[in-house]
Amino acid sequence: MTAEHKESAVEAQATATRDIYIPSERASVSGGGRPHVVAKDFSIYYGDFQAVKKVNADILSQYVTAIIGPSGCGKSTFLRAINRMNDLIPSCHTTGMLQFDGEDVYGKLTDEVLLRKKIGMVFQKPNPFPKSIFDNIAYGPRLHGMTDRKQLQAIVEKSLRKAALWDEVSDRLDRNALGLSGGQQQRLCVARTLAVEPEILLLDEPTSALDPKATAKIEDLIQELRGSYTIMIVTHNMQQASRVSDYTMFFYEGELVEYAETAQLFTNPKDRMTEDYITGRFS
Amino acid sequence: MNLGTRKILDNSFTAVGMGSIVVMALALLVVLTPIVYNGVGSVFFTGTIEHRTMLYKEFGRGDAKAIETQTATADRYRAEAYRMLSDFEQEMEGMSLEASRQYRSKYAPVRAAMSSLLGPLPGDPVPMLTRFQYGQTRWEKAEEKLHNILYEKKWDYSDPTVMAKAFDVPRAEEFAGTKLAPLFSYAERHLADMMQPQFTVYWGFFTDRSLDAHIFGGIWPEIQGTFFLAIGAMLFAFPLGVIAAVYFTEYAKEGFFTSILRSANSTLAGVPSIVFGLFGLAFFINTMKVSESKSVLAGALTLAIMILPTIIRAAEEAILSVPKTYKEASLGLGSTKWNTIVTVILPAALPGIITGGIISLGRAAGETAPIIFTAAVSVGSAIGIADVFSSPTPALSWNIYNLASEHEMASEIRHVQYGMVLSLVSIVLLLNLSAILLRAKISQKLKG
Amino acid sequence: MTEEVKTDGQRSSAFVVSPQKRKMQKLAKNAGETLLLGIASFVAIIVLFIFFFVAVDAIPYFQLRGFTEFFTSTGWYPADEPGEFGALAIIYGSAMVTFGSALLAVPMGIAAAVCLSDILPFSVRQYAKPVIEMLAAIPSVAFGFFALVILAPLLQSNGGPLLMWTWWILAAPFLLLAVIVAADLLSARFAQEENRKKMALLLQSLFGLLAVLVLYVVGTKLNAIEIITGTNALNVSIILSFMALPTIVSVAEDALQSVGRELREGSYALGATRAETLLKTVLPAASSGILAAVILGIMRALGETMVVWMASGNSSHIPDPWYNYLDAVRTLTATIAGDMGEADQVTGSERYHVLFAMGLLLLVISFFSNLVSERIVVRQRKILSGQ
Amino acid sequence: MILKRILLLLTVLLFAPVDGGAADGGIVIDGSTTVGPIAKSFAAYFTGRYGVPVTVSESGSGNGAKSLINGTCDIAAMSRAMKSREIAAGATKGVSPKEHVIALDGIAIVAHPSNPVPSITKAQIAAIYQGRITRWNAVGGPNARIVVIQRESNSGTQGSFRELVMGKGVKITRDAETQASNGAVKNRVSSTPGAIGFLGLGFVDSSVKVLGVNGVMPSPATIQNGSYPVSRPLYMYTDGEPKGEVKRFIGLPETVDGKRIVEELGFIAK
Repeated sequence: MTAEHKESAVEAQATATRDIYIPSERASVSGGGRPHVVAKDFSIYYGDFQAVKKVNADILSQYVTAIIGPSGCGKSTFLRAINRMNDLIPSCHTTGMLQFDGEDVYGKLTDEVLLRKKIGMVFQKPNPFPKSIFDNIAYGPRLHGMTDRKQLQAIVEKSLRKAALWDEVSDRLDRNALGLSGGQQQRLCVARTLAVEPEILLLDEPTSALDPKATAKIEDLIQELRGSYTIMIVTHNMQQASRVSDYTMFFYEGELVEYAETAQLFTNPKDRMTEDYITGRFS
Repeated sequence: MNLGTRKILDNSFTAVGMGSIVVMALALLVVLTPIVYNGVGSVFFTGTIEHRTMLYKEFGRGDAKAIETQTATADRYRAEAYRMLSDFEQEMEGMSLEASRQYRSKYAPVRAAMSSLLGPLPGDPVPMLTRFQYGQTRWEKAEEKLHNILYEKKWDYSDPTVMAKAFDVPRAEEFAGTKLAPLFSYAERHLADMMQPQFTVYWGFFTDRSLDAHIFGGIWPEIQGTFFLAIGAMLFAFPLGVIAAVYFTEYAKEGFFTSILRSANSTLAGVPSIVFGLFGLAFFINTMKVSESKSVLAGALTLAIMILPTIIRAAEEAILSVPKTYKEASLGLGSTKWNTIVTVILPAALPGIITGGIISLGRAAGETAPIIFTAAVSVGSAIGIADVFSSPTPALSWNIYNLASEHEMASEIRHVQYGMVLSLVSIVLLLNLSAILLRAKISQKLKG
Repeated sequence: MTEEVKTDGQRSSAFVVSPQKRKMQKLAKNAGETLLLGIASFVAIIVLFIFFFVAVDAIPYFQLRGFTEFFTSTGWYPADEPGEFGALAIIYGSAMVTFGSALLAVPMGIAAAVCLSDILPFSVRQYAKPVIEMLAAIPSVAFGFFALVILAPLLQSNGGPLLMWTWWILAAPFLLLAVIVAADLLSARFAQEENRKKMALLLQSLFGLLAVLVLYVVGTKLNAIEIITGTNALNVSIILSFMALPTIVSVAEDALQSVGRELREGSYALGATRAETLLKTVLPAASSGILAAVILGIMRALGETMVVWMASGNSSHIPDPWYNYLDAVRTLTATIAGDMGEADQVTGSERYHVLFAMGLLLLVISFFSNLVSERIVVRQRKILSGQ
Repeated sequence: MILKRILLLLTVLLFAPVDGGAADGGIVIDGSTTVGPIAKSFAAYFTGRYGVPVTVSESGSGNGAKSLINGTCDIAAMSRAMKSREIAAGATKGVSPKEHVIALDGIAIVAHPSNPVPSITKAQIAAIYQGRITRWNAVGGPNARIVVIQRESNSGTQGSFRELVMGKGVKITRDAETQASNGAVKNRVSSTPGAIGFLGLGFVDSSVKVLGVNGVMPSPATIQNGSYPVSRPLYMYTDGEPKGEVKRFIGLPETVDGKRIVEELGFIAK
């Protein structure tokens, strides 16, 4: 065992003993509040490097959970682990348990394609396909076997309406999606994700590439969708986290340092590091 | 060193660089100019009545009435020349044995030159070979032939210790005083009347079959063979290459085996083309027996493995240039990997892949060495699509070599050779140009 | 969780599938990937096959005749009984035309690459690159045709004057430059500060006279040369250098581009001229990539068939004297193309197999050159990325 | 879209039936470049007359023999007789080559027209090709280097030349330039003042000067009566007795038309 190995092992032990606040059920959103995603001693490695260290947390259904933390703290990694997007990185592997609806996400019998259908994702940079707006939205439903044009049209409209984009693009569904503005593109991506009817929406810094106006629209959209989906959003922007989320997780160097109701975390952080971070003493 | 010298050195350095580029551009120009100039001459030239007659008789093309009237006019002028010939022949009958023998040996070349200008002379049997059935079809050649009639090229062999110099002897002097003497000035004056030169645009050059080993007619069999070979090669190499590129970019895990595969790819790219020919002969024909002997199939397969690495590289580059986010988005929507590749990545990479494909197509069309032993024949008619599995084919690249260096009348049919070279070069360059344009269009699109 | 049965996609959150289905999925995935791997390995298989099939037909030759004759004798009489299969002269011919083309193409190629990457403005570069690509795309048989039908007669009828003019055009500027530099250096070294200009002028005129003399004498000598045969090593070298140029330029340009701007800016900031920056900083940094470019270009020339077959004259002898580029030579590729006619694999004679032995030789050379150039490129990438 | 249209056009062009197409039951000829013109002209005549397609490859006599033995051609055109080794090889493959003489050919010794040497002896030719004589003045000509031009080793003409002029086992000098075909030899000789070469008589034209051998100029008469020393028959070989179309083709040299084709091409009908 190398020195590095030892060190990380020691650190991992330290993490395990840390007391993590796990939010209890709350009923402010109707039907919500059950643990939708549950992490138990969940760690993620890139080769030998432990990027996320033994996270224990319940993510509650129908709520918006924000993940904040300095860059490189493992927040995106954690988010991407939930729908197994990290599978794309060959050296990436996990330990511990991550459950979704009580089933092991990394279990032997998990079909990651079905999983991703249930857990949709929107990325940092708007990434519409170089196809028409219609085809972009219809891409998912088509994948899952829908061919009927009428049904597709209905879904496209519904998704675009949900994503608050319908009014802007309803007259040019056959145009190339790359012709839309950045904010529209990002909402298109949200609509595209909604079209496959996921239960969870993972938003990976969805506004970092957008201007303030477009950002506001996306934030409004998140508010709209709250209650219908379990939403997790990674963000650099603490104001955004406090504006849109019910719960906030603070990651630092791969550890889940603090997890609490948003209001509480921002006004009365328990951990010294959290306080330092939200007051901007380091970033 | 003082600053002035350094500046001079700097400028001369720049000049050397520029000079090299200019030299390359000049090289391109120097190579292409004669090819284009002479190649165009295979289609646009001043044709004689013989050319039109040949076209009408052999290919059934042309304005029958116009040809008839022109032939009549030409025949009128020719008749006069023929009359002089026969008058002289009669005159020789009456000469002394000695004089007649002397004239006879001088007369034979005149007659030969006449018939090579005007076609078979009256009284001659119709020649079996098409090449002798017509006179000169091209005006510039007709003018050369006239020179042969008017002058005898002689070499001064008087001093055997020096290389002889050539000199022309006007035949009019040699035959002075005979009934043949007026022929020479007559031929000179009425060459145009006898040949009826006319500016000709012979598009059939590209679409006609060849006649009598390319002495007349067009180069369609070669063009078709080239297309068969190149497209055949693409049919094999393109799907394989794209799939292999997908594997390399999307599935291969970095490791010993993958690095071996990559090395193999670049090795294949560096194999000399003649070795592909050897391999094609040893493997496809002698071992696999894909066909009894040379065939389009064997040639296309050989060319396919030759262009495979180029296609793989181009496709790899194209796939790698597709933004990773597309893939993430598609997978995030619950698409399978394969589905993502087929519906998102390949369509986005398609222009790049096609660009690579087009360049490879050009390369396959232009290569000669791999098809020498596997597919090419010197003379053959255009083959049907059904014969590609068993028949060899003529092809532009091979027949350029063949006509330029093996044909018995190589220097007589330079225009055909140039026409073939121009066709091949244009096919390849047009393909490349369209690839370049396509690429430029894509990069513009990517920039927004 | 209620008693829901774990069957395919029944439950609302059913991303977990039955073991059978998972197994099938895995199997299908593996099968698919294996198929892809199979197709991708096709390339490797072909390479193996090429080596194998060429070697299988080459080895009998060495079994029958050993290695000594092939590599040391110049007697090439494959049709005789018994035949002589000395390939030394042919290997030498290949080396000679390859070297000749490299001599022309390498400096020109590197200069053009430098020009493309550092000197020309982007707008010109956009047009220059396609020109180079066009040069690369012209089929070799067209070059061969040009060499045979146009260049060879030209060399034969006007060889001397052509050589002279080329000499003047190429040598005059370089000699002039050398004169200026030499005068500058010497005067800086030996003269006092105040005399320097005078001294430089004196030296310049002195050296200048000398240079003109050299130019004239060599020029006259060249002018007097009578090229007996136009299909010779020089002709082929010139044409092959055209064909190798695009490869060298494009690979070398990539290498130069991969040297970052920082390096260049560092040098300029110290007051270096462009030439000094490029020669002393950029070119050394890109040297391994340029070496790879040179190797690839040389391979192109070595492997070319049609041009050498049509225009090298095909005499299987070592020219006399050995550096005589105006003599006809014969190369490996042309021998294979030309002699395969007698390729008598039926009786399995040496004649057939010796050609495959030549093919194997070419194959081995190209394989190792490729390996070397690949290694070089990888190393260059590592150096530049600071590992 | 434009691309699509071009592709469509190309497809139509490519598969459009041009001059009959199908080569079913056609005759495949492979072999000598010397016999090439005869084979090609016969092919054109035969196709025109009987509608049977004929393809001709000119890859050298040796290659023709090989192809016949391998069963990859119907007729091997050869400018030399088949060697015993080749016949033996054929036997192992169940092919029994049958010889047909189709014409006679003189091998003309040619030089550049500017060369004043009128005639040369067989011994001198042999000496030149062995590299023992390297300058024209040794044979009564000017003081110039002799550029020796020979044929590729697969050439039947070269085989015949060596046998007829140089004798068995005598080697041609390595300095000799090698050309792949009769046409190439003619081109080289006609453009190179110091050159000497040998050609099938059918390829000779005014661009080269024919040298007499032992004082005899090659002509149909001197070749037929045997006074010109460097002449040989030209052959076509078939596998066993020819049948059907092949038989008809092989019979061409016996016909009046066939004889005339041979003569028009400059060869000597048998």
